Amino acid sequence: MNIDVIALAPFAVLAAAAIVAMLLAPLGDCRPAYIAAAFGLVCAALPALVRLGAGAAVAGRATGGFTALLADDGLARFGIVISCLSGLAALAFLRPSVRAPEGAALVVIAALGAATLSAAIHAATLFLGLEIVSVASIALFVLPLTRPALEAGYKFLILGGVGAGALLLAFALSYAATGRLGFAAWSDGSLLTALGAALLLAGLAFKLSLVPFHMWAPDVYEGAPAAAVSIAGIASKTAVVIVLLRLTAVSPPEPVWTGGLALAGAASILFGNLLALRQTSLTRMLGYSSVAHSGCLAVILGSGAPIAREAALFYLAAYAPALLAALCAAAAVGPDPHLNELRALVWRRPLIGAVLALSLVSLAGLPIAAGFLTKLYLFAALLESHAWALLGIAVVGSALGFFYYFRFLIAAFTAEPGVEAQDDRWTRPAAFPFPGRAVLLACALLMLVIGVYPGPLIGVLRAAATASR
Amino acid sequence: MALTLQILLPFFGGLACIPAARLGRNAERWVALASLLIPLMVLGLTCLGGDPGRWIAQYRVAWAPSLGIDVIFALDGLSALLLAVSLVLGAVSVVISWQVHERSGLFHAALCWTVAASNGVFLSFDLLVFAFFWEGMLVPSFLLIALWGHGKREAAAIKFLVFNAVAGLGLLAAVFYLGATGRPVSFDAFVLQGRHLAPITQVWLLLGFALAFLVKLPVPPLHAWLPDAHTQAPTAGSILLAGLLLKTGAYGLFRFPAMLFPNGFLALAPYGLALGGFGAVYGATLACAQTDAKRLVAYTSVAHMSIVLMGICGGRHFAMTGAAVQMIAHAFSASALFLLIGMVYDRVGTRDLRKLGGLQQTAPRFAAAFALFFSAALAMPGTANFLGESLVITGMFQGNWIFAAVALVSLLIAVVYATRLLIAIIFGAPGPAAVTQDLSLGELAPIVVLAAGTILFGLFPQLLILPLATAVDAAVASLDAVRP
Amino acid sequence: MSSNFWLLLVPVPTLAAFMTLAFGPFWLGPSQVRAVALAGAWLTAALMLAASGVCASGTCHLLAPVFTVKVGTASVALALILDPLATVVGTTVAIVGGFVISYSLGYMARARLADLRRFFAYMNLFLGAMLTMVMAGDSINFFLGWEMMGLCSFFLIGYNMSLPRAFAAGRKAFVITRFGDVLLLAGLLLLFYEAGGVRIDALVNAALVMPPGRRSVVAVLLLGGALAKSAQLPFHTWLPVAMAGPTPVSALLHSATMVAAGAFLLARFAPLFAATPEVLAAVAMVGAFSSCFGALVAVFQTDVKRMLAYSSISQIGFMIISIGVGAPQVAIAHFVIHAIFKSLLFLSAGDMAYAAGGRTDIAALAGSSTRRPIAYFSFAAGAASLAGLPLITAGWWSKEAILASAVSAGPLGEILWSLALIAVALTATYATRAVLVGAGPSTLLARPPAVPPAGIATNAPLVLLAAASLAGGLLVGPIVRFLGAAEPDTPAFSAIVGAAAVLLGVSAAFALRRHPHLASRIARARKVRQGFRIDAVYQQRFVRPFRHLAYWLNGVRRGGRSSGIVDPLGAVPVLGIVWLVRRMIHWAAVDRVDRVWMRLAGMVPELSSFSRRSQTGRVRDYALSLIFGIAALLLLALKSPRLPWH
Amino acid sequence: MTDQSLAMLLVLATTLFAVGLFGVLVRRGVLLQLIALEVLLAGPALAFIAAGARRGDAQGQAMFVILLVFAAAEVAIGLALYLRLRRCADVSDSDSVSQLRS
Amino acid sequence: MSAMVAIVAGGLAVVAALLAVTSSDAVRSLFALLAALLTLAAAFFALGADFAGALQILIYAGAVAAVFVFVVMTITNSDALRAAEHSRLRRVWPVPAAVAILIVLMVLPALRGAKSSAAVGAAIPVRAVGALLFGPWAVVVELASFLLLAAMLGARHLGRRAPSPPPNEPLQGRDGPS
Repeated sequence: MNIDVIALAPFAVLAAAAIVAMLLAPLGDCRPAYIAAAFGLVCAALPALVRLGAGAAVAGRATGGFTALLADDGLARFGIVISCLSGLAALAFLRPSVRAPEGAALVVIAALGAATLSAAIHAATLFLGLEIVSVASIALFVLPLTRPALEAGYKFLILGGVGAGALLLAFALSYAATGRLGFAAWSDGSLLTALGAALLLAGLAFKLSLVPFHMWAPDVYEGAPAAAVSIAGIASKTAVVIVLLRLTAVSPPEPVWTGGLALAGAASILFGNLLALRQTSLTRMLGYSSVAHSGCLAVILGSGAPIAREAALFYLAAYAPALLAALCAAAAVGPDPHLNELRALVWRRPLIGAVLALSLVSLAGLPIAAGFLTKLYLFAALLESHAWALLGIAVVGSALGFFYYFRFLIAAFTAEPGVEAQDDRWTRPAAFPFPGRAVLLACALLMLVIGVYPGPLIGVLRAAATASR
Repeated sequence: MALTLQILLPFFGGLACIPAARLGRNAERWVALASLLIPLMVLGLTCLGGDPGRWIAQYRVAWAPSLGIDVIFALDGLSALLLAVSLVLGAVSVVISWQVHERSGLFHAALCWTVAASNGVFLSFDLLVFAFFWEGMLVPSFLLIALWGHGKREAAAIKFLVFNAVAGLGLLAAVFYLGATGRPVSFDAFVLQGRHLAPITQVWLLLGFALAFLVKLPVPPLHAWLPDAHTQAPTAGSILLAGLLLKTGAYGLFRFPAMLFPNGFLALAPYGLALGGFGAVYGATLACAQTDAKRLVAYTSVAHMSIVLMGICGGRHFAMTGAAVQMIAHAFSASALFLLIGMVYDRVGTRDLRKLGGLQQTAPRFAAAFALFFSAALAMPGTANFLGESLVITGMFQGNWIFAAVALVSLLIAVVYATRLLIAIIFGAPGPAAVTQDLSLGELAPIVVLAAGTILFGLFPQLLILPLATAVDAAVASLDAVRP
Repeated sequence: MSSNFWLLLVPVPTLAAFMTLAFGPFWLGPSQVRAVALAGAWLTAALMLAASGVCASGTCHLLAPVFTVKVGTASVALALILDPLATVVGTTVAIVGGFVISYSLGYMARARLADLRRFFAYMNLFLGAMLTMVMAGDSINFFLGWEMMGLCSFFLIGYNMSLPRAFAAGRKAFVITRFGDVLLLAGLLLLFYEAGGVRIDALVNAALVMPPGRRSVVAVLLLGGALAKSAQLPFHTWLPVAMAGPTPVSALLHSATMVAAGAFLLARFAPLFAATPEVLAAVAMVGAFSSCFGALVAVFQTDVKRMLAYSSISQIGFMIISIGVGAPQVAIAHFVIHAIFKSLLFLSAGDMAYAAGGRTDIAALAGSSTRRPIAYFSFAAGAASLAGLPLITAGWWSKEAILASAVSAGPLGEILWSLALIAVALTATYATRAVLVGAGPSTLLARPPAVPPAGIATNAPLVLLAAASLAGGLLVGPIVRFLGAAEPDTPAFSAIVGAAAVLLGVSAAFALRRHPHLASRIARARKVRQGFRIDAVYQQRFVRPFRHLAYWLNGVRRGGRSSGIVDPLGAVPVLGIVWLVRRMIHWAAVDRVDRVWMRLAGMVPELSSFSRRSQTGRVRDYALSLIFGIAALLLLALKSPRLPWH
Repeated sequence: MTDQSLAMLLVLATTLFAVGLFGVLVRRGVLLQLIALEVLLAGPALAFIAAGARRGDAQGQAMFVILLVFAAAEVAIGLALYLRLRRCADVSDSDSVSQLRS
Repeated sequence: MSAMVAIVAGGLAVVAALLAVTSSDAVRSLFALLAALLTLAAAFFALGADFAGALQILIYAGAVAAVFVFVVMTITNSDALRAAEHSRLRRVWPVPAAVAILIVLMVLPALRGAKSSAAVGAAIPVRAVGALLFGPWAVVVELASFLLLAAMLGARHLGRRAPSPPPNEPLQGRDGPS
């Protein structure tokens, strides 16, 4: 019983926080709503964080019986923590960009969805979690009510609808074949199930923005507010990866999963990096790079190496702060910062510029920053499964990555000849509020700590990866 | 602990430089100097108090035990000498860039970080940590070139970065295959030394390692990044490039292949010899045709490092000792030349050999310094370079005479470019860009340090050869163990 | 005093050199510079004399180890030795050096301070280097001295900063000698590798037990070094142009001491050569040909310094001959005598030329007997010794010894002997010719600017050297004996024929003077005068191709036109990467993908021109790709193939 | 009901799904695209009900309920978005909602 | 027997759906959609899923379609728009049609295996559904409510009469083709 209560606590807290934030929203000043939401997110994250490494709850000792729907294990807790933290970060730099009282509640709901998704072991919870995240993030995308934001939201809506349809059809088929809706249903080798598996993978790959389901990513990254993007790009991605981990853990896994993941991942690495090569908009570049990184995650999952689970979790944990920092910096600079707006950023706004530079280094996968170890894990997984073709593609991809990441890095450091003279005149920007700066600092710290001393994190993640059903 | 200090102090010192720059009064320079010189003293004490065995000092702590990664630092004569060189050169480059004022905080931070990372390379024996520092070297030196360089610096910096980073991927992949496929998973070089692999596997892994090392060395045809990087980099950057980064490549090539893949080493050594011999002649020939002094010196270091490669691939006592000696010697002479040319450039704003001239009349001390280090570059006896090259050549006699001949040819071409540059810079009537002001005593100090290194080691070879003996013996022994 | 005081011989001149450079603690004015230079030179000479006294009195094989270091199995033991050979050569070098430096005090009277410093620094440094080489007990010290001499000569030839010809000459000299040095280094290192040590005696012993094939390789390598250094036949081209340097430099380096170092090298390693007769024969032949060649070309010279340069070539040829016939002691004796009279000739010729307004062509010497009697007569004495006038000159005795050792050396010896005789005759000719010109009335059109009379610093060395070059003949015997060989008994007929050859040469000179048309024909024979244009051939064959190669590699075709690609080899990977990336971007981002999709989506042209990217921004296309993905995955599931990487 | 009829119904369900996809692809007006989405979602609904009936299991209908909720949510936010687009950018044509591209 | 009815109704639903997605007039396609939903409801009843059928009629055909109707009423559907839709349909139909048919065809082989003609399964009483939904699936229902909540918030925000920024606000600072 008590296990169940503790396990359910995050969801309950998030739900309550969402309600409270919604009720506080109509007040003229939206600060209380944000505070409530932040408080709720923290409270939800704590229990999961505490029990991250703890063992999985045994099935069957269920009172509410929800253990058939929601798992309470390391993966779930990891997902909950990540989604709550990313939600917190999103709250921190959502407010300056858009003044919408609903923002707080929506962020919390999105976090709730992500948490559900990462704990889901049943069709119903999976679908609901996924769609809660999607709908909430659509609502977040359109918060600024500008043309690009609306466009991004619209695209995500239509495509997400198609994806959801595919997902539902997938479950319907497997249900028809086996009569079960739990993940265990995917273990029987019937052809109907295989087709269902394909459709399911399509629906998940859409959320993971893998080629060829990636088209929405760059547009959304460019059009939507960075905070909303951070929800869609980190929380939901983490949760979907966890779902995929659970699915691939089902024995025997559908071959289409590993194979399809590997293929789509390889395609994403190539296309993502290639399309990112010549982008001049920071956010759009990040969109493509996120496609590429999802590709890396997908090939890790598809490689089926023993180390894959741990590798994927570490990849997520190390990739999240980098992307978060980059998005936060983008939000700080402007709605849609371009290469020439980033000129000499390090000198004009040292904190933002430095953290942006660090995050770029991390995304490129060079040492000191955590990205180095993610690259290492990627190679490890591919080497362990002797996937030479994938390894080659990964190497090519990271080689391409150096180009565009360092293009932006140089821009952030070097000034146009004329610029530095009038420095102090055009560098009195609207002061970036404290929470945002806190997020930047925290992300930088995380990147450095994970990059320099990953031991503890790896230990916890390994425990979490093994302590899953 | 003394070993971790070699890395941590420069790193955090560099970090401290950034806020220190706000204080003014050259605070950041003093901070940088301190964070480079204190480790030097500590290193000296460690070496004096160290045990005379294979390793002067060792340090081991778990880093990511679940991945099988430990931090393993070990110090022997070779590492100690290279550490000392890197710290000294770092201090020198701090001193000589006293007039760098734009963003000097970050500048000194980048200097210190480069030194810290290369120290890490020289110390680590856990291959992953080694790779970590290896890649970590890139970013600060990239910044040095890209931010404080001259001319087309961004292109040069990107070229430098892409070349080395991509080559680094080869290292990473090889390290991973080596560590992660064996059981138990471990990247400890001493453990991996024990595992024996099929010769063909060794060859492949060695190729992965060698890619990274040869690009960093650099040896033709992988040297394209070097001339641009050297030419565009600021003086301090060139010094660190020539003095540290190139040496990291040589060090890696010296240390790990013989230790981990003796069979693969013996299989590939002939090709390495051929590559090195070719590079020695090629680089020297190209140096003869340059008109930009810095570019000329850059090509000479291509030639000299190729000779180091020959020495390493020689794989016997003389050759490897020579290679090690040549590393140290070249670190001094090449960086001194870059320093001098940088001073000329600061004075007259050009490095064009056709515009310079007449130094001997207007600035005799300058001229004498040039003469000294050029006699070093062409391996005059009495300089450490002579020691290194002649030992390498002797080692070639031990192996294949052809390569001895090739090395001698490059030695011969050396005199052509050396005389060319000497005549262009210090002979003749003062050219359109004449250096009017001779070296001040303050400028003389770093040059004296470097000259002391060159001459001292040249006149008293035992200062170099005795410390290097342990490392050389270990490498040669592990090769002889498998040599038919 | 300690018996190792002679170790000071190396540091003393070197220290003097660094002091004259006026670095660091001591800042010297002109007079101090002169004083330091003179002190350094003569202190060296005094030490050397003392050392030779020690050596002559007692046992003469002093050895002072410097230090020892082990490399792997070998042990590098550096040491200085003082044996008869070192004593004789060292004494000569030190004393001649002292004379030349004191002469150049006057010669350099009007030089700028900086030039003064440079000049004396390099001169003293040269003395130090040469003594290091002479007293080297090991190959490393030997090579150290050897190379430092080369460096000094490079700087001294290029001393005159307003004379690009001088730099070119210095560079030429340095490069050619360096070629020899590289061969020498190869030989020494090979010996080092064989012997596992660097002591010269150890090296020689190792060479004696070597397999003969390898031994002769070593011998040839050493020979190459020696020939290049002492400007013997294939490598001689650098010496005449090296005369662009100041006269004292030519006197000390390029005639008396450094050039003859090759002979010293061969003498040092004499046992090694003795063990390789075929190489020894080659040595002898090279020497003979060089002596004839040098003498012949010298006859045709119109410039006194170039004449003396070619004469050095031929004189050193004599030394090489006697080494080749296995009498190195005689060669060293001739080395001493030659050092004396050749430095004398240069110094006096320099003084005369100075008086003639700095013109060094022989014609300008006319009238020197009146302008500069002391210089002229000492020149005459030196020339007589060079020509080897019988009995009364030192040159005669040493040359006779050489001829004797040649003629007593078997069938090859006769050939050498006859060649040497030709050389002797020609030598007498050009020597006498120069003297006769000097005696004649001045032919200078413009009266030369009045120059200060030569001071004591100039004249004393001339007089002393002149005396030595006349009376020095008495030294030959003792030196040969001191070096531990029996004095060769001169066969009477060879002595007579030699004297006859000399007289023939002298009379030929007189004949030339009497028949001006002969002299004018000689003056017109430009090809011979330029040493048969051998260096032009080198320029054509080696220098120009190399330069073209280097410039081509650097992207400059011949004629200075730029061919696009610099550093081809380095460019290969770069171009490859760039090409690859460009292709990838092209393939991914541009029309093609886009057009495919347009066609798939049934677009019509006006819409396909609407957008050029794969991200058309239209939901419809996104959905289409999404649905294609679904279809593809379904197909995959239907087939569910085993993928290659599993 | 028999397996054949279940298969038949599943085919029909897939057909509805496919028809919905077709609609999303060929429609131009945003509104019509939303309608097509509804059609698309009707397919899985039928499949769930049929499968539930075949198994005699209530989960099928439960899933249908969830689907229904999702459809409602989709319609609500979709129509609101559509109206907003028309109000601020005056577009009802999906092709002209393509400022973000390349 | 009842299965036959369901199949026929499903077929009708497919036809209506085709009409809905092909007719170029919003109103007409909306009514076609309505028809499809209602026929589906009939199919549900025939399959014995009364609860589902009822929800289908009430919520789908009732609420959702009604909302659609309101929106459709707000737009002035001009002939030009209709013509555009129509021409567009004529232009682009082949490829999407092909893909759709392909997907259907790919599902077919999976169903060939169904042989047993034994009638199994039974009508599910509403009680069972309720027991499930408010028993073990309580969590799901709660979450579903949050799904609706999110949608509601979003719609509320979109519908707000905030001063909307000018249409086609330029994306500033795009330099060169990206």
